[in-house]
Amino acid sequence: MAQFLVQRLLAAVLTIFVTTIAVSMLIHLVPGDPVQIMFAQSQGTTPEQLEEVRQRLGLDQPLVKQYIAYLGRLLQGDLGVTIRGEQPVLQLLLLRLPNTLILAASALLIASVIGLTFGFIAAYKRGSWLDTFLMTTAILGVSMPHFWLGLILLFYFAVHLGWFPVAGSGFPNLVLPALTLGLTNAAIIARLTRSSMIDIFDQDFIRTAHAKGLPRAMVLYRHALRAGLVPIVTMMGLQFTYMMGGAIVVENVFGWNGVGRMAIQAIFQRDYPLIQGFILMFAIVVVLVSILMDVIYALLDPRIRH
Amino acid sequence: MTAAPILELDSLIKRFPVKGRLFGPKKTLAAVNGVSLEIRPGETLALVGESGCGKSTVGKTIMKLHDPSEGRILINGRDIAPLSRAGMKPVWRKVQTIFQDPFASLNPRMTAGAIVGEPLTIHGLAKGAEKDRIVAETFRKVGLRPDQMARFAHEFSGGQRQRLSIARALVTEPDLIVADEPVSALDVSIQASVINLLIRLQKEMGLAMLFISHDMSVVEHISHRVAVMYLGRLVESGPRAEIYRNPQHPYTQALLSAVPVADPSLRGRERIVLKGDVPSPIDPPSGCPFRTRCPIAEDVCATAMPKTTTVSEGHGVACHVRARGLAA
Amino acid sequence: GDIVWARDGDIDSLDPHRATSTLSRQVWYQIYDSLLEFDDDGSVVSNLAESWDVSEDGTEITFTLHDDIMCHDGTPFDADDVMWTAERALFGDNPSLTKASWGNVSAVDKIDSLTVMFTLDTPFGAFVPFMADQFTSMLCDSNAEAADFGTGSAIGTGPWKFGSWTKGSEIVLEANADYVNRGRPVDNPGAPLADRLIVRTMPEGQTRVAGLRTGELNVIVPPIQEVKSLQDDEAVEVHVAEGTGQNMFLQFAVTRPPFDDPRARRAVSHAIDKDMAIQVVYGDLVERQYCPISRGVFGNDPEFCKQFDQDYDPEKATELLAELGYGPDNPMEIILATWTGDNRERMLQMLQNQLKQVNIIASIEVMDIGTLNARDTQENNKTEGPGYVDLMGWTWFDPDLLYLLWHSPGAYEGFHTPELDTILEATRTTVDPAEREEVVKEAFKILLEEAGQVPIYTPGWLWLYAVSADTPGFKIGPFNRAQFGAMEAS
Amino acid sequence: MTDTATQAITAPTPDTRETVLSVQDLTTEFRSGKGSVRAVDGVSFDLKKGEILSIVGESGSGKSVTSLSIMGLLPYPAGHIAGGRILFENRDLASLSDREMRKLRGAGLSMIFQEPLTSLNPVLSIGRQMTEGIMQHLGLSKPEARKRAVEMMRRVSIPAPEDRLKDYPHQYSGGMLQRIMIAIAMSCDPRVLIADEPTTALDVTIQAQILELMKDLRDRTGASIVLITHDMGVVAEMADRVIVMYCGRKVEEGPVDKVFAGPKHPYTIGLLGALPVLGQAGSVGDTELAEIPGVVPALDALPSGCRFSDRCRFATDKCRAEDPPFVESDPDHFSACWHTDKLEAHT
Amino acid sequence: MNQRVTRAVDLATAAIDAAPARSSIGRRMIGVLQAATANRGARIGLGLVLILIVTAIFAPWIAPYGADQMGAGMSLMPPSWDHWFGTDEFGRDMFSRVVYGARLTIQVGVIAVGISLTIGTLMGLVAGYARGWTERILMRLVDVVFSFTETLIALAAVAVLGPSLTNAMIAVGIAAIPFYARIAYSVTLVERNKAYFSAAYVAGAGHFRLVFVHLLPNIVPPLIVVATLGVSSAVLAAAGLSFLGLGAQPPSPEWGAMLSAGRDYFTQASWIMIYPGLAIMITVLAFNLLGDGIREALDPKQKAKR
Ligand SMILES: Nc1ncnc2c1ncn2[C@@H]1O[C@H](COP(=O)(O)OP(=O)(O)OP(=O)(O)O)[C@@H](O)[C@H]1O
Ligand SMILES: Nc1ncnc2c1ncn2[C@@H]1O[C@H](COP(=O)(O)OP(=O)(O)OP(=O)(O)O)[C@@H](O)[C@H]1O
Ligand SMILES: [Mg+2]
Ligand SMILES: [Mg+2]
Repeated sequence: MAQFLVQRLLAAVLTIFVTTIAVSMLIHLVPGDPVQIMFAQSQGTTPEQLEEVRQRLGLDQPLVKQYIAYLGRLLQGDLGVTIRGEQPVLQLLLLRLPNTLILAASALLIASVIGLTFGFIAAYKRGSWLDTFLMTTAILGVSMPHFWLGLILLFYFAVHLGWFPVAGSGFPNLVLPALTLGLTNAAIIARLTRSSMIDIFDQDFIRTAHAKGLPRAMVLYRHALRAGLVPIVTMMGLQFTYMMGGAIVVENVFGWNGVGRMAIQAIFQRDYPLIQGFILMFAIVVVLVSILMDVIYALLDPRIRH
Repeated sequence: MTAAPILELDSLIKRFPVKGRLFGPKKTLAAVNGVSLEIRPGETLALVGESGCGKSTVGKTIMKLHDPSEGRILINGRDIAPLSRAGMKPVWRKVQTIFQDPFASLNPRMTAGAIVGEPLTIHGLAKGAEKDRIVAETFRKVGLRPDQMARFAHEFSGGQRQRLSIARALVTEPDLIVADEPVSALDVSIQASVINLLIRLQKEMGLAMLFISHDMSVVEHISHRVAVMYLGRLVESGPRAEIYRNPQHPYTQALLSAVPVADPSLRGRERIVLKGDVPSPIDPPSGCPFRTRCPIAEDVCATAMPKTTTVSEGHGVACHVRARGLAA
Repeated sequence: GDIVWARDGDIDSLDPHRATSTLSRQVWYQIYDSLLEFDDDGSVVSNLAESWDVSEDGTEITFTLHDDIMCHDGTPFDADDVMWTAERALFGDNPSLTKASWGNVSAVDKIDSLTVMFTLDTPFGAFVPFMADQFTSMLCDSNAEAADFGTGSAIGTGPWKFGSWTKGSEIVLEANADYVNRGRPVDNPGAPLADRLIVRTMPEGQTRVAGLRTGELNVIVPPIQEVKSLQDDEAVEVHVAEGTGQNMFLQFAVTRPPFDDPRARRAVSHAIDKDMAIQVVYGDLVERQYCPISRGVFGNDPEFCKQFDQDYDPEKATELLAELGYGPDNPMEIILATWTGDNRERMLQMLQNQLKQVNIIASIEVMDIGTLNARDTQENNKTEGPGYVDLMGWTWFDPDLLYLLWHSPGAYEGFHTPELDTILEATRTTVDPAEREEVVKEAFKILLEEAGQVPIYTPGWLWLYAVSADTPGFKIGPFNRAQFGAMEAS
Repeated sequence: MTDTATQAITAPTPDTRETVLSVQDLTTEFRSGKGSVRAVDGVSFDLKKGEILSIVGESGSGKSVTSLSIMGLLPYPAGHIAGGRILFENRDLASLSDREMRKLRGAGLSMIFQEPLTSLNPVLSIGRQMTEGIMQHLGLSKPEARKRAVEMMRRVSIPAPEDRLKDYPHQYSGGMLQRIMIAIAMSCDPRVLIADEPTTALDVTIQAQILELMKDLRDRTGASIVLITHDMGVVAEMADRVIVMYCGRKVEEGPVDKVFAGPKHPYTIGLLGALPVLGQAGSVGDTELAEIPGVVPALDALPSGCRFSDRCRFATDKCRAEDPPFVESDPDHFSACWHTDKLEAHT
Repeated sequence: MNQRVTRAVDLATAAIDAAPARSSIGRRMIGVLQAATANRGARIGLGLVLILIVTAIFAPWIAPYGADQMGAGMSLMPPSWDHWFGTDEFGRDMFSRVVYGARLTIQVGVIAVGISLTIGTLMGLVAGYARGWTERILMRLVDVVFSFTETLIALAAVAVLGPSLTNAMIAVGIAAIPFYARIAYSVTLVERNKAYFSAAYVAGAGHFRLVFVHLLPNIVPPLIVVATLGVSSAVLAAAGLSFLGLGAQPPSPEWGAMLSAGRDYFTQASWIMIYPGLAIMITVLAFNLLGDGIREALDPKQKAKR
C-alpha cells in the first residue's frame, strides 16, 4: 500500500511538473504579441510600459531560462500578478477556491446520494418499469446541458418564484448551483452505478453468497454493495474532477464567486498570469483529489491494500 | 532418428522483469530456467507440465516472440538467439506456430484465404493465382473446403479455426511447428479430430513438432518423446514409452498418477497425491524446485540443483535421490 | 441603512494607478476626490484644489488646496499627499498605467503645504480637465504605510471610506462622516445620508433585476432588454447617463481598397440609417452621435458636425458605389467587426441588414476586445483581403482622444493625414479654450468629411441605472459618475 | 510430506438407500430476444444418500443450468423453471418461500463452482466469508463460528488456518481457494453438495487433491454429491452413477462401470472413443481417435427427432423423425436411442 | 463517461467480430447498426440523428426564413403558426435559426470528434505498438493531460487561441484526444496480445503490415462506437463554450450562443431560450441513445437480461 501510494505521489508530482511546463509555455502559443493582447483593453499604455511588463514576465529571456525562473517563483508561492489591477494571482485564486470546492463538494453530495440510490435500485430491479423509468430520466439528465438547466432553475425558482435569493454567497445561494451541477451528475452516477452494480450482481461471488443461503439484504449490502463500492469510488473521484469542470460553467450562470467565474473573465480579459495560475491550481486540485481517491480506493480494495 | 536435430535448446533461460518494490532491488521471474532439449526431423517432442511452469515461454522464445535471456537456440545448427527481426525472417519461414485460442489466433478482419495466404505474400513465395492454388491445396490438406476461403474467421467453428491456424502454419512448408496447447480449448469430440489431423500431417510431411500440452493422455497419444517441466526447469525427458512406463522423477510419477483415467475398473490403483501448491517462480525454492512437494525429498535437495542423469538411452532425469539409486 | 449597488463585474484594483476599467473608476470616485471636478455641464470646477492657475505659456499649472481637508485615516490632506500621488503615478518605479495621459509632466513641486505646481515640457490642453478625472484621484500619503494598498486598503478623502473588498463578490464602503463636499455636483454639502454603500458583483442581468424588485438591491445596472419594463415600473426609476464621454464609431482599414478611397467610406456612412438602427437595438436609451468625440466632451457641437457627416441616403451611397464600380452584379464584400457585449453584435446585425440594401454584403465577426484591437492594426497592415469595417468605442473626457486615435501612426495605424496630424498637434499645445475649440473642430471636419471616423452613438457600458423608488436621491454626474451622497438608504 | 492414498471402489448397493434429492422432468427455459430456449428439457434423476452422481456432457449441454435450477439460482429474470418438480428430502422446492429456500441453501443443499477465484468476494476476508454462513444457519456466535471455520479449514488441509482467516482471496492459490469453497459448502453439514466442474480450472495434481478431498468428505459425512464435469476420466474416478447429457436432454444413465463398459448411446460411445486414455496409446499414428462429426447444435436450431441424429453414424430416418424414448435397456442402465442393439458391436 | 466508454470498448471489440456482416468494416458497422436497432432506445437515437442530418443538409429548404433574416416577423413574437418557435429580438424566425444551427452542430460533432479520434487513435496505436520509451512517454503525457478534465483543456485552448467557434471546435477536439488515445492504446494492447498478431509477427510481417493491416482495422470499429458517444460530449462541450461566450459569436445561429443571447430575454420571451436548449438536449440525447444502444446490442450479457 505504501508503495502504491508512493507511486501515485510520484505520478502526481510528474503531472504537476508537466503542467508547470505547459503552463509556462502557454503564453508563447498565443498568436501575436501576448503583451499587446493583454493590454489591448487598457488605454494609454506606452511602449515602455509594455516593455516593462515583457521584462517582468521574463518574455525577453530564452525559453529554458524563462521556465527555470518561473519554477523558482512558483516554489516561493509566487504566481505573479494579474494584468488587470496587478493583484497577486495566488491570493485571488485562494480566495475563491473554497467557493468552488464547496460548490463541487455539495454537488457531489447531491449527485452521490441521488445517483447511488437510483442506480442501485435500477440495477436491482433491472428490466422492470422502475428501471426503465429511472434510466430514461437518467439519460435525459445526462443529455441536458447544465448551463441550460441552470438557467431554467435560476429563472424559475430564483427570479420567477423568488424562493432563493439571487445575490450573495451564503448557503441559500448555493442551493441552485449545487442542484444544477448535482442533478446532471446524479444522472451520470446513476447510470454508472447501475451498470457497475449489474456487473457485480452477475459476478460468481454473488451467486456464491446466494448459494450460502444468506438473507437477501446481506447479499445486497455486504456482498454486492461492498464490492461495488470499489469501482464506484473510483468513478466518484473522476466525477469530482468533472464537477470542478462543470463548476466553471455553473458558476458563470449563477454568478457564484468561484475560480471558474474568475477564469472566464480572465480569458475574456486575456489576463494570462491569472489564466496560468488558474490552470496550475486546477491541475493541482485535480491531482490531489485523485490521490485522495486512490487512498480510499486502496483502503477499500484489499487487493491493493496488501 | 539419427539425423541432425532441427531444433536444439541449450540452457535456455528466459527471465521477465517483475514489478518489485519501488526502491528495492529489481526482481525477475525466471519463467524458463536452463532448458536444454532437441528435436529431430519427423519427431514430435511433447513439453508437459502444469500451468505456469514455463511451457509457453519456451515456445514463444523459440519463435523469438520473446528474446531469450541466456542460452542458445539452434535451428538447423544455427543460433537464432542474437538474430534481429530481419534476420529472423527466413527462419520464420521454416519454423511455424499454432496457438491455443482458436478465436484469438485469426484476424477477424481478414478472410480465411487471406489469413492462410499472408505468409506467402510476406515471404514473396507466391502471388495471384499461384497463391490461390497453394492456399486451396493447403485448405484441402487440413480438411477444409477451398470454397470456404472467402469466409471470415467468425464463420468457422472452433475446430475449423484450429484447422485454419494449422493451414497458415503449413503454407510455407516449414520444417518445425511449435504447437502451444493446440487442442486444450476444444471440446473432446473436436479435440479428437484435430489431434488426428496433426498426427497425420506430421507423418505425411515429415514435420518436426514441439507439442506443448498439460494433458498427459493427449501427449501419450501424439508424441515420440516427452519432456516434463516443473517451475521453469526440465525434470525428466525421454522417449514416450520410457516416460510413461518407467517414470523416474517423483514429479513425473505424481503427474501420471494424478491423471484421471476413463476406466472405472482402474479405480483401485495406487495414486500419489501431492501436497501443497506449486511455488511462485518469483521466489523459487532453493535447490531442487520440486523439493517442497516431493515425497522423497532429502536434505541435499534443499541445497543443490540436481544435474541430469541418464537413465537409459535418451532418458534423463534431474533428481538427487534417483540419481543415487541409478548409480547404485 | 445601506445602499446596495449591483453591477455585472468587479473592480480590478483600488489603486487608480493600476487599472483602467470603468467598473474600477466608478468605485474610485466614491473613495477618492480629484483636485478638480466636473459640474453638471461638464465644465471643470474646483474641488480639493480651491483654485488653480495656468501659466501664460501653458507649461506651469499651480493648484492651491483647501486647508481643512481630512483623509479617511484622520490625517490632514495637504501638498505632501498630492506630491506623493503625483510622484507615484509619474516617477515611481512602477508608474501609473495612465501616465501617458498626464502629458509631458517634467516636474511636480511643492510650493508650500497647500500649493503644488506641475511643470510640463510642452503645453498640454487636456491637463486641466484630466485633473478632474478618476485617474488623477488624490491618494493620501498614509497609503504608503499599508502593504496592501490597492488590494486590501485604500485611503482617500472622498465621501465613502473603504471598508472591505471580498474579491469577485462585494465591496463595502462606509460613509465618511467628516466629508465636506467641495465640488461634486450633488445636492449634499456634507457626509452621505446612508451609512454604507455596498457594491456587489452580479453577472447575470436578470438576477439583478430580480434583486431590485425584491428590494435586496437598491441600484442596479439593468440589462437593456429590461429597461422598458423597468421604466414602466412605478417602484423603479431609471437613470440614463448623459455625458458619458463614450462614443461608438465606425472605422475602416484605409490602407487598401476599397476603403482607401473616401468615397467608399462615405458610401457606407450614407447607407446606414443610424437612427433606425439605434432605435431598434437600444430604443431611446442611447444618443445619436454626430461628432468624433462624445457629447458633453469639450468641443462637441452636433450642429457643426452635421454639416460634414454623411446622413442616411441610400441613393447617394449607391451612386458612390457605382462610381467605384460596385453594383448589384458586383456587390462590395466586406467584414463588419466588433467586440462582444452590450448588444453591439445586435447593432452590427442591423447595419448588415441596411448595407445589404445598397448591395454591400457584410459578414459579421464578433471577437473579444483584445483580438479586435490586434485585428484592427493587422487589417491596416494588410494589402489584400476584403474591406474591413470595425464598430469601435473609446471613452475620454477630452478631445485629446482624437490625438491618441488619429495622430499618425494612430492607435490602429489606420486613417491619418499630414494635415490632420498638424491640427491634432495643435489641439495639444493650444491652451486657450476658445482657440482650442477651433482647432478641435477643424479636426472634426477632416475626420467627418473624409469619413475616417463615422460617429454613430454615445452609449457604452454601465450608463444605465435602475434605482428603487423608495431610496431616492441618486444622481449621475457627467461622465457617468454615480453620486450616492444625497441618496437615502432603505 | 508424502500422502499416498489407496481407495477401494465403494461398491454402492443401490436402491436400499434413501433418496435425498429427486429431480423429476425438470425443464428450464431462458427468455431471449426472440422467444425462449430450452436449456434443460425433461431431465429426471434421483440422488441417494451418500451417492456420487456425475453429470457429463460437452459445453452447453445444460449441466450447469440443471444444477442452478436445483439451487434456485437461475439468472433472474431470464431463466425460469418451465416444468417438472424438484424434491429435496421429499419437499417440493417450488413450494418454498424465498426465505425458506435461503434457509435450505448452504445448509441442506450446498454448491461449489468452477472458478474458485471469482466465486469468492474479493473485498471480504476469507474468515468473514466462511463464518457468515455458519452464523446464519447454525445460529452460532461469532467466536463459535470462527472456531467452526478453523476446524473446517483444517479438515480441507489449509495450513495455519487461524492466521489465514484474515486473509483475502487474492492471497490464496487456486487450489486452496477451491478447498475453501468446499469448506464453506460443507460447513453446515449439507446433505447434498452440488459441485459444478470443481476442478476444471485446476491442474491435474491439484485436481487429484480436490477429488480426494471430496471423496473423503462424502465418506465422513455421508453427504450426497452431484459432480458435474465434462471429463470422462473424472467420472470414472469418482462417480457411482453417471448421467450423460446432450443438448439439454439426458441421453444415458447408469452405474459408472456399466456405462463405461457398455455405453448404450452413440454419443457416449463417441465421447469415450474421442478421449485419449492414459496407458492405452499404441505407437504414434497407430490408433486414430474416434471423431464425432459436426458440432453441438445451437439450442434454437436443434435437428428434428433425436438431437444427436445429425452427428450420429447410426442415424436412420426414424432417428431424424422421432425422438427416442429414454428406456432401461439393461437393468439400471438407461438410454435414449432407437438403435441400442446396433451399438454393442462398436464399443 | 469514462467507465461507460471503456466498457463499451470491451464489448464492441468482442462483439463487432461476431456481428453478422460479410466483408468490409463499413458493412460490419452496418451490421452493428442493424443489431443495435433491435434496441428501442437506439432506434429512437438513430431516428433523431437522421433527422438532425437531414435538417442540416436541407436547412435552406426546411427553414422558412433565413437564419439572419431580420424582420422576418415582429421582434419577440411568441410561437405561432407563422413562427413555430417564435421570433427573437430582431424578429428573426427562431425555428429557422434552430434549423440552421443543426449545420453548425453537425460540423462541431464531425470536426471535434474527427480531431480527437484521428490524433487519439494514432497516438494510442503508436504507443501500443511501439512499446518501450515511445510508449512510456506518449502514455505518460496522455495520462497527465487526461487528468485535467476536458473543460480545463478546452478553456486553456480557447484562452490561447481566442474565442470563436472554430477555436472552440479545435479546443473540444484537442481536449478529448487523451480519451481516445487511452482507449486506442488499451485496445491496441489487447489486440497485439492476441495470437493473430503474434502469428502475423512470426510470419515475418513488417511494421507497416502489422500496424495498418492487422491492428488498425481491429481497433477502429470499437473506437467508432465510442466516437458516437463522443459526439454527444463534443456537442455539449462546444455549446457550453459558446454559451460562455468562448465559442460561436452572435449572430451565428449556434445553439449555445443563441441560448447565451436569449437569456437576456428570458422573462419576456422564454421561447428564445427554450428551443435552442431543447435542440442541444435532443441532439445529445440522440447520440447518447444511439451509442448506448449499440453498446447494449453488442453486450451479450445485457441482451440476455432483456
Ligand atoms: N510476458 C510475461 N511477463 C512476465 N511474466 C510472464 C510473461 N509470460 C509468462 N510469464 C510468467 O512466466 C511463467 C511461465 O509462464 P508460461 O506462460 O510459460 O507458462 P505455461 O507453462 O505455458 O502455463 P499455462 O499452462 O498456464 O499456459 C508464469 O509464472 C507466468 O506468469
Ligand atoms: N443466462 C442464460 N441466458 C440464456 N441462455 C443461457 C443462460 N445460461 C445458459 N444458457 C444456455 O443454456 C444452455 C446450457 O448451458 P449450461 O451452462 O448449462 O451448459 P454446461 O453444460 O454447463 O456447459 P459448460 O460445460 O460450458 O459449463 C446453453 O446453450 C446456454 O446457451
Ligand atoms: Mg501456456
Ligand atoms: Mg457449466
